[in-house]
Amino acid sequence: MELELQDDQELFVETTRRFLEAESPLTRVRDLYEDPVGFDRDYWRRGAELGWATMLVPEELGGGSVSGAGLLDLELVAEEMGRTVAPGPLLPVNVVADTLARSGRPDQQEAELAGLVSGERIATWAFAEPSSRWDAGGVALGASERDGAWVLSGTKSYVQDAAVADEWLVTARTGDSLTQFLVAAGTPGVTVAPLQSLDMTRRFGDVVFDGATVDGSAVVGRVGDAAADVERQLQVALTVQNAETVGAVNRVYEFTLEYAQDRMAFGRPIGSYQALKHRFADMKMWLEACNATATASARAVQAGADDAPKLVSTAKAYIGDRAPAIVQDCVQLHGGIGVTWEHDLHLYLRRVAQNAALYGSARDHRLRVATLLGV
Amino acid sequence: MELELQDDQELFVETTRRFLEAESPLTRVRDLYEDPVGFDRDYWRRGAELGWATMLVPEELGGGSVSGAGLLDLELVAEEMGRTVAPGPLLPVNVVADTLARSGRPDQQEAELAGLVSGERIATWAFAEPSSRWDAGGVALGASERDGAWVLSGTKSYVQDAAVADEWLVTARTGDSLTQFLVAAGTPGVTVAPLQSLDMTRRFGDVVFDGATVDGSAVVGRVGDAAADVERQLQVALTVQNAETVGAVNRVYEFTLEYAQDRMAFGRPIGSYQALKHRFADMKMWLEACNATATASARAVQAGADDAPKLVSTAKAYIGDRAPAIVQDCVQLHGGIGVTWEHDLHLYLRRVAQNAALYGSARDHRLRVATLLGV
Amino acid sequence: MTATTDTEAVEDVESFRARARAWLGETFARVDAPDDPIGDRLRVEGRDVHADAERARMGQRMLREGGFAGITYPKEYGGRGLRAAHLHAFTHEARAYDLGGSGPMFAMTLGMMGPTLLELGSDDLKARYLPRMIQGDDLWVQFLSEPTGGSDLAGAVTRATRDGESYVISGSKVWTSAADYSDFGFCLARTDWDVPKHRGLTMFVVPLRAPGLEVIPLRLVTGATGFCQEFFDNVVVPAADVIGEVNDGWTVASRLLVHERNAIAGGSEFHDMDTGGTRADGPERVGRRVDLAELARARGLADDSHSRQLVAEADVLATVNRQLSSRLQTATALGVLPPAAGSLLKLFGSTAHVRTSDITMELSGSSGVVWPGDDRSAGLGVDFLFRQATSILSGTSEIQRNIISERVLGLPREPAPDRDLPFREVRHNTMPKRAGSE
Amino acid sequence: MTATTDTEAVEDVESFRARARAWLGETFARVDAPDDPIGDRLRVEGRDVHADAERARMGQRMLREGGFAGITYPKEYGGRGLRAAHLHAFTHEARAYDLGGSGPMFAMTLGMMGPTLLELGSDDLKARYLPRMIQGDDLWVQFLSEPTGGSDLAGAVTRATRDGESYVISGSKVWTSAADYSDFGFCLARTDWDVPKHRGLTMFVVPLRAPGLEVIPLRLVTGATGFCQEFFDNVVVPAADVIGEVNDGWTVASRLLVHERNAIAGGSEFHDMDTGGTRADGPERVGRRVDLAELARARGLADDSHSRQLVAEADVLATVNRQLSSRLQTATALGVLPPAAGSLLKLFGSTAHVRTSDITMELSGSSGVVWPGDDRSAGLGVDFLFRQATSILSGTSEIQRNIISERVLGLPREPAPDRDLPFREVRHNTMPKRAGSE
Repeated sequence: MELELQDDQELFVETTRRFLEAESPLTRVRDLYEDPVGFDRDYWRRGAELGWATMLVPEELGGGSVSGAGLLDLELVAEEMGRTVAPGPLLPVNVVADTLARSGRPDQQEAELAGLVSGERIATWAFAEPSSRWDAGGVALGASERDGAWVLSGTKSYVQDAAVADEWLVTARTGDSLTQFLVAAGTPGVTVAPLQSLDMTRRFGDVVFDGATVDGSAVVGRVGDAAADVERQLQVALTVQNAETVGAVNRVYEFTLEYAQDRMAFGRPIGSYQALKHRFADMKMWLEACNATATASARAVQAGADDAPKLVSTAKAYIGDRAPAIVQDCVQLHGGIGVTWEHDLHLYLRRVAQNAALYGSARDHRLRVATLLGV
Repeated sequence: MELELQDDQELFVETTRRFLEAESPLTRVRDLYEDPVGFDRDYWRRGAELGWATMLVPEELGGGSVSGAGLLDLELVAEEMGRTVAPGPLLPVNVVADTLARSGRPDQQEAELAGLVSGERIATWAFAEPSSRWDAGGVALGASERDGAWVLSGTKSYVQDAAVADEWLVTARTGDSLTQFLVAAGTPGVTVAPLQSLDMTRRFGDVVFDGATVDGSAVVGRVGDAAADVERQLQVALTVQNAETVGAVNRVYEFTLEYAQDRMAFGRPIGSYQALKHRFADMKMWLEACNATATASARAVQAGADDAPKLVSTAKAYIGDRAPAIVQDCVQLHGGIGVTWEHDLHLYLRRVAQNAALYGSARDHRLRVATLLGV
Repeated sequence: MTATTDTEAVEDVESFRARARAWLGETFARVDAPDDPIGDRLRVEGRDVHADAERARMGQRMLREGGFAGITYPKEYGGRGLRAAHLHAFTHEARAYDLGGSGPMFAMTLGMMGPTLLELGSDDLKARYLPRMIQGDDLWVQFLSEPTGGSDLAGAVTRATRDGESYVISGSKVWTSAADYSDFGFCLARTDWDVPKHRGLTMFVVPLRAPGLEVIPLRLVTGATGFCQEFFDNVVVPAADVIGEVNDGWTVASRLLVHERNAIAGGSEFHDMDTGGTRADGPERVGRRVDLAELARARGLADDSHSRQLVAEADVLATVNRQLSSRLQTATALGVLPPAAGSLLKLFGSTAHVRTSDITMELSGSSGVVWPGDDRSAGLGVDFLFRQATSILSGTSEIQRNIISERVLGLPREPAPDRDLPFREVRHNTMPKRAGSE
Repeated sequence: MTATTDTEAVEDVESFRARARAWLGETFARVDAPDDPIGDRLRVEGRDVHADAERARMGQRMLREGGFAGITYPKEYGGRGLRAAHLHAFTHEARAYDLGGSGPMFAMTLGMMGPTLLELGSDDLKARYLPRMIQGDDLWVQFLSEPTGGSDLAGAVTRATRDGESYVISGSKVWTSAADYSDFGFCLARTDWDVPKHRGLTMFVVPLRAPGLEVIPLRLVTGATGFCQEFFDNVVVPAADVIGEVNDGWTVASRLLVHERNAIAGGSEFHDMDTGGTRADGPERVGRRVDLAELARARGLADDSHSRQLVAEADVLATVNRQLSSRLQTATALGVLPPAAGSLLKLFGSTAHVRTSDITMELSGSSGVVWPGDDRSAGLGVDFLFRQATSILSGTSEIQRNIISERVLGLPREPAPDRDLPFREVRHNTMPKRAGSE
């Protein structure tokens, strides 16, 4: 996806790719369909050893990235994981680690980051709710202070790896503003209800807070001041998600193009039919555009550019529309085999379709772009 | 468009077609581009002799149709006029004649219908306003009663043949309800401002009512009771418009298909390239669907079916989207010549694009369908 | 063409309709939405297809007993010898009744294989099999597609070798609906490899429980089944069970395809699944029928103009699909369009399904890809996985576009390097090895 | 490849940029949106193109005097002998200034014809013409397309017949932008009819005021002009004015097309119209730039979610277009994609333009097709008439898709029955008769 990599990045990508090929072949992904967790904790720990959870954490807090531009390195890992529809909590762990590194208190950083970075512990972001709005305005779960502690009531939904996480980073409404809390699994008054998911391995849950009480030390950042953190979390999440989607579609396109060159119909390779050739041309165009907008928005987020909010939403609006369309056309180009369980296409289609809908659909992000355009 | 015609209808279509070929060739349409009226009154009179304005008027009022199903005969004429992008006030004259025949008082029918039917007089429907809403809710022009007379204030826009019409049938707001008035050209307090139009020959105007006073006898139907008439007027207008659009696109498709069979590129007819063949196949599918929905909705309107409002809007929603798309793809298939003034394609594109936008766009009619679906 | 002779006195359609109405009312229970075991099976795991088949056979037997089976089939084969108008009248009346799913379940048998047998089968084959079809004894399937063939049905590499008074068939077929509970199949196999591909094929009757024939249900992306793959390992059939002539199997296959298209377009004279328009969003539709207006309301989008337009757009497509179906029936009946125009409807249905599937995904948003409960196929996103099926099965949209452009519009045919070559010289795909075989 | 030799000392880019910035500020007036006489002309009737050309020539002359013309051209032809980086730096700085429209007006001359002449022209031709281009004396055009040829440029039927030391050219060319005010043209003509089409063409330098050459502005659907058709009636040119070799004109044309694609993709090393992204919605964009957010507000649609999405969708396409342009420049520079990948950008720009045009029509509604005032081209619907132009001119989208699939993706080439036939045996279109000729 990124065209120019530093030597260190090349090596990093290569290491990750080899690890995924060995540890997460598509046969393994299929096996995990029956697994309630959807990934193996040891696999994740060994991935973390490669640096999958360190990239947004500064070196002085135990993290570090190969290029110095952590989000761009994270983008590379996400793309590789998309290429193999790999399992694992890459997105939620990195979002939480990033927030703690930027806004956490030193004692929180001390307590949490080492475990996240090493892959021993898993944290996830509990943001969206059953309304499935993916913006700050959709946060209804309330937190109220009582004697220095906070009482949380409401339901978080679409929480990735909710059941397996050691902590949830919960975005709550405190009056007119937002506050975030780091809540440990097992806190009384909190229950997790697993949800079904289109993806083969990615698991989600509702996290229900029924007057759960947390200590004041659970607040991340300042009370009532989480808006900027939430915007940053969305940007990081979308960057990871877009990269993963683009990686998946790049891979699907590659093997579909190969198939069209090999598969014969009426004595000719199907890739020699002009109607199909032109569709491959269109898909290549969309795909390069997906790659272009994913990398451009990642760079903007990495740089903290003023237009990062718009570019991230632009990328999601474009990729969210085009990526499922490309994969579906690849299904069509495969013919009947493409709608069978035995073919790997659906593993990709599941991931790509799910990504299109979560963290805001193309539609949601177009509306955000419109708002940013003043209309 | 209609697949099964009665013998009388066949003859009627044939007569109309021959008349249009002789009296309104495309060279004449081009000449009329410079004409402020956009059609020749004598041409219209002679068209009316063929029955172009009688079809929605019962025989006892001096009208009559060849098949007994006047709207379906009108549909046939509209289609032929579409095929030749012919000029003339077919739509507004028939809408007004229909309203007078159904809701006019005998003295109004006596005074007006003979002139309309013979083509001597021209009437038009002044409904939409600068807000360009094409529903009853968009009528803001107010009429208030004063001493048995009515005072009209407001602006009608998008009024076809506004400047040349002898009468305007004006839809006005009277409190919470609508009332229609037949207002003669030259009434003091009424001015017409010509508008520019995309079509080569079709002219429109704003009609501005600045406290214009008309006699109580100008009311058509009952005061405050025009809602059903307005719905009927929209249905008739859309039936004519859809038929005309479909006729135009049928013709464009025919000559484009011929062109593709004749035109050579790289030693082969361009129609032998699979990518183009498939587009011709798609267009044929859309075109048959346009024909299907146009005729089905016309039959529903003719029959006064309960679902006529939904079917008319369905037809416009479908045709309003597909028709310009088909014509534009025909432009593409012609290559460079297709964007020159000298080629006839733009005469059709102008008509089709204009029809798509007037009397409610595809979008407007989808919203109407949604309302009828209860959402 | 109908199966009656003009010399016979034929019952008036309206009187027939009245009889049918009365009989249906006495015999069957009324239902709101008739069961569609075939469509349903593509989505739902674990449906008991053998029970479905048994119920359908029973329904068909009751039709036979009531004198309403094989309405347009000749009397000599157990039909009623009536006209298409009678058939359509009966189907219209029958819509509201639970006929045990016999309509969809016998659609292939009586709408495709029966008519083809009637046209091209030997007297012996017709006498042996048609009465059993009509009285609900046997369900039939077609073995045309092959794993190596894709859209190129005439490129079949399943081989049939003459051995005395028998043929021995080996190879594989795929995308057979209903093979796991049916009784007989039309099987297209290559009998001559030294002539061009269309001229070396023969069509055989194959009993589905013949030794050496293995039927494996195919698991779909949705997790459900609904189609099968078959492996033929030296399956022996009598030479007398050839339909039509040896090496003229392509003629038989072509007729099958014509009858299939007619059945899809609702224009079959032999079996009319539904003239009432309930299959109007495409006979090839699979997946749930979703009330999009309700979905939009449930998702809080009822006041959102974009979502309202999406709901309307899907409705517009369904309405226009019905209108197009009706128009094309008239157009082909009048000869305004050739029979191949059925491809226009197939293509419309497929593309409308694609768009409607996208609209459903958009309206369902996050809830389409993550959902509560225990059912892994409950999410609307699961239907989206199968979106392309209608554009692939029974002839891909690409093939439909070829047919339309060449046979409806008269544009030049695609260059086909294999058309005149002896088949053994044609480049074709190789059969993937079966796990465990050899 | 740049036009400098490595032995020379080259000015540092940043110091060059600083000099340029200072000089530009002293020499030219600042502008918000630089004039685009070429794009504007396609929409607006009656623009004085000769005045435009004069202003552009003047602008180019000032660049030459300031030492900023022909930045990457060799010094011996009046250039500066610098590198692409200097060129891009200069263009970036120059964006904010009124250079008399010399950027777009000299784009073909210095971005396509100049580089091709430099690569393939004789020393004599280079010495004669390159300095005049660089110092703003001459504007050049290309005569490639023909009325009978469409996309098939190598199927040219304009003939050039040898007559002593001259060639005599007869035929017609079309879609020539700028021919009505320019000075010289590259003209592709057939010199051998007995060889396959690519091997019988020759490229000539033709002065636009040569006797027998008639240039007619072509009226477009919008009512405006902007392209010309030319009629060659025995136009005599010296045999020395052949570019490249006789019968090797296709090589010259191919280089022209490569330079054109580079110029469009913003990747030209010789003339850089705009690296700043202001042409981001497609260099081939024609028609007004409409502020869609403003249009939505003006039409009362600012609260309508559907309209807001349309506004955003157009903005997304424009943004992604810029991002794609930048990505493809990098990809081709790194060799990750072949030069033909420029077609991806052309295609993206064209399809984005189509969609944006549709969005504009939808947002403008009735007001796009009926509007007040005296101006017959004021309605946004007039731009819609010209929607396909960007998908047709400079290589249709169909040709781009062929190029991408064959040269970027490596899929098999289309069968071309004319490729190896002697040209006189190839089926081609016949030239329409000119009114009044013969």
